Amino acid sequence: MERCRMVFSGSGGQGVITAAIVLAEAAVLHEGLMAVQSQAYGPEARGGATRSDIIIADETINFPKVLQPNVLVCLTQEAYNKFYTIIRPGGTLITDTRYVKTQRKADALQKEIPMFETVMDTIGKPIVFNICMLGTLLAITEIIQPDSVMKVLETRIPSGFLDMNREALGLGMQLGAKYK
Amino acid sequence: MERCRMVFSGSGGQGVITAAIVLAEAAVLHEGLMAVQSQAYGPEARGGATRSDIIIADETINFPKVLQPNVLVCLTQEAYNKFYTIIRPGGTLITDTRYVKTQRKADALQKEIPMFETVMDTIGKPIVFNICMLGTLLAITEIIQPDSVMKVLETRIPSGFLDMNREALGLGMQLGAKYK
Amino acid sequence: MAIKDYIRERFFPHLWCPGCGHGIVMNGMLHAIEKLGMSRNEIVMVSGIGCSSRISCYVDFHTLHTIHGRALAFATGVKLGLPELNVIVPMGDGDALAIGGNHFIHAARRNIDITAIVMNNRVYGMTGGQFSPLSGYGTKATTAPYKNIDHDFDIAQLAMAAGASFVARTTAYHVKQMTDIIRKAILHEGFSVVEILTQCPTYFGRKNKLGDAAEMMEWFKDFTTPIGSKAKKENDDLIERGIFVQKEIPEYCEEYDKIIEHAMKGS
Amino acid sequence: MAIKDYIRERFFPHLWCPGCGHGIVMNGMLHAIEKLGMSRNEIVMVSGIGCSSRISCYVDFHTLHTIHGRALAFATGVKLGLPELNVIVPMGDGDALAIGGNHFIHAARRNIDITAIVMNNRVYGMTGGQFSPLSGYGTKATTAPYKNIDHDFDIAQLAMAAGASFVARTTAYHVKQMTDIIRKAILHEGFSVVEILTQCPTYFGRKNKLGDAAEMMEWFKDFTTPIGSKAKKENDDLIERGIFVQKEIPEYCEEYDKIIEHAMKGS
Amino acid sequence: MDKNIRFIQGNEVCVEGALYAGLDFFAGYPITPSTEIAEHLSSRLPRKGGKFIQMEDEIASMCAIIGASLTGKKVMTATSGPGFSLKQEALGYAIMTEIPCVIVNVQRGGPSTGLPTSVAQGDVMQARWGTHGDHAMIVLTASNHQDVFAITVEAFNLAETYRTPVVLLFDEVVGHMREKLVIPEPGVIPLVERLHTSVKDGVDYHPYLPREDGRLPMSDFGGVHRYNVTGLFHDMWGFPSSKPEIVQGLHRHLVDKIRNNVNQIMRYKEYYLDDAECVLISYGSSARSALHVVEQRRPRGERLGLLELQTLWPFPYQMIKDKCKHAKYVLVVEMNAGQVLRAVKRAVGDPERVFLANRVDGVFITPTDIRNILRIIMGKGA
Amino acid sequence: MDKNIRFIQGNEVCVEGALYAGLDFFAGYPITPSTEIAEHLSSRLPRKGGKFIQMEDEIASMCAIIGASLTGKKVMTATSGPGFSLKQEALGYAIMTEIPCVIVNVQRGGPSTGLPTSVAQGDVMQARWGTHGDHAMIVLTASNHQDVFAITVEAFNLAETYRTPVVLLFDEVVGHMREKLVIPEPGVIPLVERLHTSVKDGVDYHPYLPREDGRLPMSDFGGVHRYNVTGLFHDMWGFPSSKPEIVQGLHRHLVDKIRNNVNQIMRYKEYYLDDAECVLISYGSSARSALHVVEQRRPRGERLGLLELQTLWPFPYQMIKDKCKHAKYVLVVEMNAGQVLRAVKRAVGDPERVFLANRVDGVFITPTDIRNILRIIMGKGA
Amino acid sequence: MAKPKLKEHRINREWCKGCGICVHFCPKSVLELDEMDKVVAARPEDCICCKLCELRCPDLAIEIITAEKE
Amino acid sequence: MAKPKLKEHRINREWCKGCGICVHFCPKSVLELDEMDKVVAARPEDCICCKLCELRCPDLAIEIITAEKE
Ligand SMILES: Cc1ncc(C[n+]2csc(CCOP(=O)(O)OP(=O)(O)O)c2C)c(N)n1
Ligand SMILES: Cc1ncc(C[n+]2csc(CCOP(=O)(O)OP(=O)(O)O)c2C)c(N)n1
Ligand code: SF4
Ligand code: SF4
Ligand code: SF4
Ligand code: SF4
Ligand code: SF4
Ligand code: SF4
Ligand SMILES: [Mg+2]
Ligand SMILES: [Mg+2]
Repeated sequence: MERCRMVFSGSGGQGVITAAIVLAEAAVLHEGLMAVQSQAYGPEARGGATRSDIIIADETINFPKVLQPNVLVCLTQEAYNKFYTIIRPGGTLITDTRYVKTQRKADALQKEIPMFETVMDTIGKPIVFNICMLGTLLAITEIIQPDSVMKVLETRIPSGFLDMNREALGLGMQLGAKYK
Repeated sequence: MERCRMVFSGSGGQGVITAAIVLAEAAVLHEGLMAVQSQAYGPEARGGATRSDIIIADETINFPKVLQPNVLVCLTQEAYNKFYTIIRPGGTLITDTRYVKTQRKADALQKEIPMFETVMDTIGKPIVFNICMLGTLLAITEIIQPDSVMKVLETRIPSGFLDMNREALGLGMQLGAKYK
Repeated sequence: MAIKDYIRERFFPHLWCPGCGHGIVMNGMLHAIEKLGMSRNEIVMVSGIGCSSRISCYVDFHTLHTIHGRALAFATGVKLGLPELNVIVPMGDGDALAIGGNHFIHAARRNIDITAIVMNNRVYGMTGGQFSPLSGYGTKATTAPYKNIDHDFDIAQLAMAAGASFVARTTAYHVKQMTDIIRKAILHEGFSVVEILTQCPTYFGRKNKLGDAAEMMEWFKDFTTPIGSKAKKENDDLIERGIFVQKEIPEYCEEYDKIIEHAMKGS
Repeated sequence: MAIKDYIRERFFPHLWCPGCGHGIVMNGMLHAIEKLGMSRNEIVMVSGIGCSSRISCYVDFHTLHTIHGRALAFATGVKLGLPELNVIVPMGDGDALAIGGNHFIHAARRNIDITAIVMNNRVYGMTGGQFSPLSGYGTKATTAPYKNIDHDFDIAQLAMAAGASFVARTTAYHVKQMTDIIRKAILHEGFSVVEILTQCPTYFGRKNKLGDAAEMMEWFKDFTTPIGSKAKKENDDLIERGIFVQKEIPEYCEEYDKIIEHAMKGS
Repeated sequence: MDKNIRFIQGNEVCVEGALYAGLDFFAGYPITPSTEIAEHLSSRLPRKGGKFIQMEDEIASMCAIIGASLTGKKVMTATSGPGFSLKQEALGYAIMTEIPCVIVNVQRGGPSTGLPTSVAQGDVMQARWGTHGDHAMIVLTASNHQDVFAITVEAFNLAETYRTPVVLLFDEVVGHMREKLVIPEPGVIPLVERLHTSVKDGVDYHPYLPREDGRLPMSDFGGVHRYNVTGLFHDMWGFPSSKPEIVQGLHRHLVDKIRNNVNQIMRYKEYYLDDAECVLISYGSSARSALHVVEQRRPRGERLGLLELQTLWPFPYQMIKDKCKHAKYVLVVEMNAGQVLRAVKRAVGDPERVFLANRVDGVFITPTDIRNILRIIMGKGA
Repeated sequence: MDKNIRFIQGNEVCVEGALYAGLDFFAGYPITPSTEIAEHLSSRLPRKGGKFIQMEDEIASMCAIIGASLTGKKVMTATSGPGFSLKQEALGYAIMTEIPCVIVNVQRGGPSTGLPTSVAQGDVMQARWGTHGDHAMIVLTASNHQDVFAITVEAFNLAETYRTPVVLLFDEVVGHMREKLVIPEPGVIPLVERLHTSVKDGVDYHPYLPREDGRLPMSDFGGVHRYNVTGLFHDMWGFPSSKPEIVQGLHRHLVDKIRNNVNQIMRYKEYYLDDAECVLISYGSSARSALHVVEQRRPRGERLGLLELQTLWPFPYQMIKDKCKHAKYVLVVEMNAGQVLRAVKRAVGDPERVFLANRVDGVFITPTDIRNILRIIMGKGA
Repeated sequence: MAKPKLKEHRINREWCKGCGICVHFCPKSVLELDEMDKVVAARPEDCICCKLCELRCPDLAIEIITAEKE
Repeated sequence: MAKPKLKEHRINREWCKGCGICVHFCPKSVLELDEMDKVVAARPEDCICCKLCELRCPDLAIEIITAEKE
């Protein structure tokens, strides 16, 4: 496979870091791939835009940071404003329509997707927004199987919440398929 | 003048360190000489034999310690036992008859002098034993003037005690003259 | 001067989480200073490291943001260096009483004229929610996943036993009392300690299922009572609020001035 | 076993000055241990640095002579490492309450089963007579040539405020009481503090013109009184002797064992 | 899915390594970016009957692990910059008393509070020289999770073998990033256990008399041998002594037991060194960027190689000299002002061919940063 | 008798020097062999209206002097080994915040409690590298009372000039011995006073913006300029920043202000170097033994010379290289395992001609010790 | 002292973090969070100018501006 | 308990530092310092075996050896 470099960005409460970890962990544990995940710490991360870097590849990853992501996800305006310039030319930029108004500048496939809206309309719980985002991403990039993500979620989430997460992931997959 | 290296030794309460400082200070402040004084610190010094090194010379003194003293004063048996071997061949070894029983071994002029006894008989105060010792030493070595020592004592001792100290110094001078 | 004149507006909005009690303490402190009509140049604020300690960046005084736990030692140098300055030391519970406990009791013992304001959120906020010496037996924290077996200090008791001449406690809910007590503490000549229970909804609240900031403040309302109240006698679990001690004993810098006077005469 | 069997005779006579009260404390401690009939292998003595701390070289237990002020932190490691050991920590007033004050209050707060014996001679003996946090206002010392303006701690008050579950005070004069209290302190399960006023004739005595060792001990006789005595009511300057507090509260190592039990079940 | 495969942060890897090595006792005080080590251990240790204690500060933490080590426990503490500075006095005590323990310093930007959440490698010299008085130190590091695991186990092994504190010097990137770790089955990495004395009860035991092979058997507190432990210079029974011959003997012993075993202690990895014209020397997370450059450039025919140091102290001067013998250029890649650079210069002999690619602004050093320097030194223009 | 002549201990000479330099504020905690400094100052400072405070420990002492310095005072603390280790975190704070202060370390035998009352020079490397994170340090020393006085004054001058902590690294022999001191009249040694900003009230003052000449004017707490002081990386107003360019700028500044001024900071003395075949390099009390040997052997035609270092850090590499250019042998004389030796080896370039005469057993190094080594290296047989 | 009369709830929307403390504790339920989680004075007419909202705001984001009633 | 009968004042002259504490506090003035400043039992017949000297000696230099009286 080709090395995939991703950046997930958003605000503290949106669970972008969890999504990043789940994705990378799924790749490593259930698909035999290599992955590195890292994230911004520090006071800036508390108030402003959180960021997590993920690299997935089928061989050793040395340099662990993402300078120019193939895939950039921005879930807040602030995150978008801060990061949209780093997208790798020709990469995929995924934004959420509820939170982000894009400026058509990046040399990238820009996908504005109503993920939040869909989650709220269908499930009604903002807490699975990040999992829906993961589903969307998986549908678009096909980087790993959604099943692998579900296996990770099974070890992390109280069983009572699993169905809701599965639903959110599926919702994302459907959305992603539309915007592919 | 020739460089004079001295070691005063005894037990904590006997004032050998004070005597050493007074002597060296007198040489520096009142006779224009150079002097270095140092002493042993540490737990050993608390219980056992105290030691102070003095070097007096008319030129810069670099190495500040005394390895082989020209003049060694021992005021306790323990001090004598510990230090008598370091005397410079041909040097002067002064001991107090009350406290020290010498073994005739050192290649030195051994002077066993009843300093303590004389002080107690004449003045009756053990506190000036060390000053009497200084007087004895000055008479034997003639290294500096007793007046210079008195000048130092004047700055260090409450005036009420000066006479007693002067007397002890004189007593020592007389004793020293006898044993010269 | 208005409250806004005492702050460095360019650093706002500040870094504290939504609903963090530290902001309420800052608010109350500024109101107290405003009431005292103090000028910004006569106040030095010395802080350590922690969420609470970040306050020194936000207020427009002479500000000294030091190292974790040592603020009172720095403050002692500032105060003794220039006793005419008003030295205020806002501290976190960890800062003041974990790593900084020794400086705390010694500043109290010396009775040096410094105002220590302990922002007690019962957790290490800055480092992400570990238990502190104030968390209390049975609470949870990132380093107490089963439950905390460390007993907690009673800050007021400790300060009094160490010798502090002004000791008080209030909460982020009781803002009027807070302002009033801080004002008195600043006026007091000697070491003054004001413990203020504040909420850290992000860590202490979440880990211990205490709800949001407002709910944590409700707790302060419900589980505290004025010193010596009847309610306290009926329910010893209630935490007392108010001024525990306020007494005149020789202040360190003044005593030192006497030493100088004496020494200068002597020499 | 006889007292002599508890010591390392080859290091005697010891290094302490003639009449130093630290020797009396050692004597009393050995008598207490002898009465308890403890074996030498079940005792660990942990000390810091100071004249008082040198005691660990003289007694034939497992002995850990550490660094200045930190003995209780080392002792905490030893105790939690092997809770079945009896850990005794003799400390100087400087060691325990100047540099070591924080470890002192935190060990008290945790209520870990360690016996801290504070040999309070009100001075830094080892370094040659500087004032300590126990010297007291108005005393003299090599670093207080005019007079000391530092107030002193009340060790017992501080220990209690910090959470110690056994707190007592006695003096080098009251040797029978001393032995008895040390025995009880060792038996107590939890953090116990025994403050023992001891004389340093070499520095504190000389600088403050208090006479020789015996005269300093006379002072202990004359200026102390049993806790709550009538004499105390009449003369508040008297220092109280006896056991201030002795209570059962959860001990740290036992609590930790419960955590282990719980965690092992959970996993 | 293999249950031994984990996807975790470097700090947690360190925890796994320590537990694998037999860690029983941890004392610490939270500080970014090392805190996760304490957090994980607070939950993991009691599950295996071990002890976790959060002390009042870093000094107390260091003291507590030394105390616990004397009861026969394998012990560790973890901190970063400011806390590591605070531990220096007690660290010296562990050196002097020869008590096995492991100290983790997950470095952050310094000096002082510096940049608590950014990456830096500025504590290399401090780890060697931070405490007062002559002494020797073992300081280890690693750049990826599998190595962090192995080197953590190694740290415990070396601590036991040489009866000495061992410092694990990680950095924020290694500590915080997540990647794959395969936990080896028990027994795969050999463990060095506490060497207990075979001296029987009633026979004189010398806690400070090295055996023929240089090792010093211990006896746990509570056992049949009562001895003394002191930070003063001491004789073979552990009692204070200021006799010059004893002082000198102990001083020598403390320094030589490390210095003379540099070949046993030395851990490193090499990549493409055989024919390397330019040897990159790096360690910790910066070695990842260095390796990235090497692997990227090799296919283009550039004869780059990487020597990744895992033992920083004792510094493997001779090994480095040998490895760099045929190199035209040596490029040290690190995130400080050149702390390993100076040792490498000393090692290679002719400092003129040694260069530095570094970064000191809190930003992780990139392959581009390294390539830029390479371009300059290899004369391809700035 | 000249009232300016004194016969006192080296520690008291340091007190006299500090008072001459304008010391106003001292905070300390007793420790052998530095305690006399505190003791004398407790009596001397209040006589001139200055302040002496005995804090609860060494950490608090270091913090207190930093606080007092910000009120415009000239400040000092004094300690030895263990206390110096404890001060490292706060020392780093003074470096980061650029606050002038003087720290005396009267060295004793180490590591750990070591030999509290014996002589050693084992803290040379620690003085340079003891705190975490990259930084630079000024470390001075002297071997006799007249120089101890002068170098103490110099320490205050350099602290003010470079807005930095300065370490005075003495040793037990220098600290405790008594010899003659002639106190210069006021004005004979020039003093550098606190440079106050000339920026007026209401105008933006930048506490961390160096002037053209590199100096940073200060404004005392309580004055008209309110600014922030923090141990975090910070901008020119003193407010925290993690912007890479600001971090890098401050990092550079902290290191370069010292490193680029090595020639201004360098103090040394030379004896008979002009034609020296063998250059002895020494410092502190061991330089006295070295000088003894040189002066004793010169009359016999042996071409010995002595280079006595007074500035230990920043290390004067170039100067040493120059001075040793024509020397056949270089012999470093020190009381540690060779800490200055390693820097000298680096300085002279060809380490083969550099030798060590040392002593690490708590005994003061003697002329005989040095002569024994000389005999060996000069090929006269062991 | 004259009873203060409300002139304005001065709200700094940039600074307000929507914690809801002022809303929760307002004795007259004057305040509400809007859909952007910023505070607004929904029922200003009920305000009794007790200023508790101002005093309790951790973000200094709300100020009660009064005109003194004669 | 049987009343103890004195057998011996066992004094370790090597350890005794002549501080005089035992002498000062002996209720029966049994003890004295000799000319070498070491303690001696000058009036052993007066000794009531209270052992206070033994307990108060900082140097463990004096021990009261008793034979239990029947
Ligand atoms: C020497 C040192 N140790 C540890 C830390 C890490 N640290 C920073 S703040 C803090 C505790 C914060 O808790 P508290 O003082 O209660 O303040 P809060 O954040 O809760 O307001 C810790 C442990 C540090 N900066 N320096
Ligand atoms: C870190 C450190 N600071 C200071 C010292 C010096 N020091 C040794 S013992 C001591 C104080 C001793 O006083 P105290 O604890 O009261 O014991 P005492 O000698 O009076 O029994 C001091 C300051 C030290 N050894 N280590
Ligand atoms: S973590 Fe807690 S203490 Fe820190 S800012 Fe957030 S709420 Fe406040
Ligand atoms: S100096 Fe004081 S405390 Fe130390 S041994 Fe002597 S009398 Fe005891
Ligand atoms: S001033 Fe009082 S009544 Fe008015 S909005 Fe604020 S809290 Fe409510
Ligand atoms: S209290 Fe302040 S920050 Fe919170 S909602 Fe009200 S105005 Fe906004
Ligand atoms: S046992 Fe009692 S009576 Fe007898 S000598 Fe001792 S103190 Fe005196
Ligand atoms: S108390 Fe002990 S040391 Fe003192 S005089 Fe009596 S026997 Fe000797
Ligand atoms: Mg807190
Ligand atoms: Mg004491």
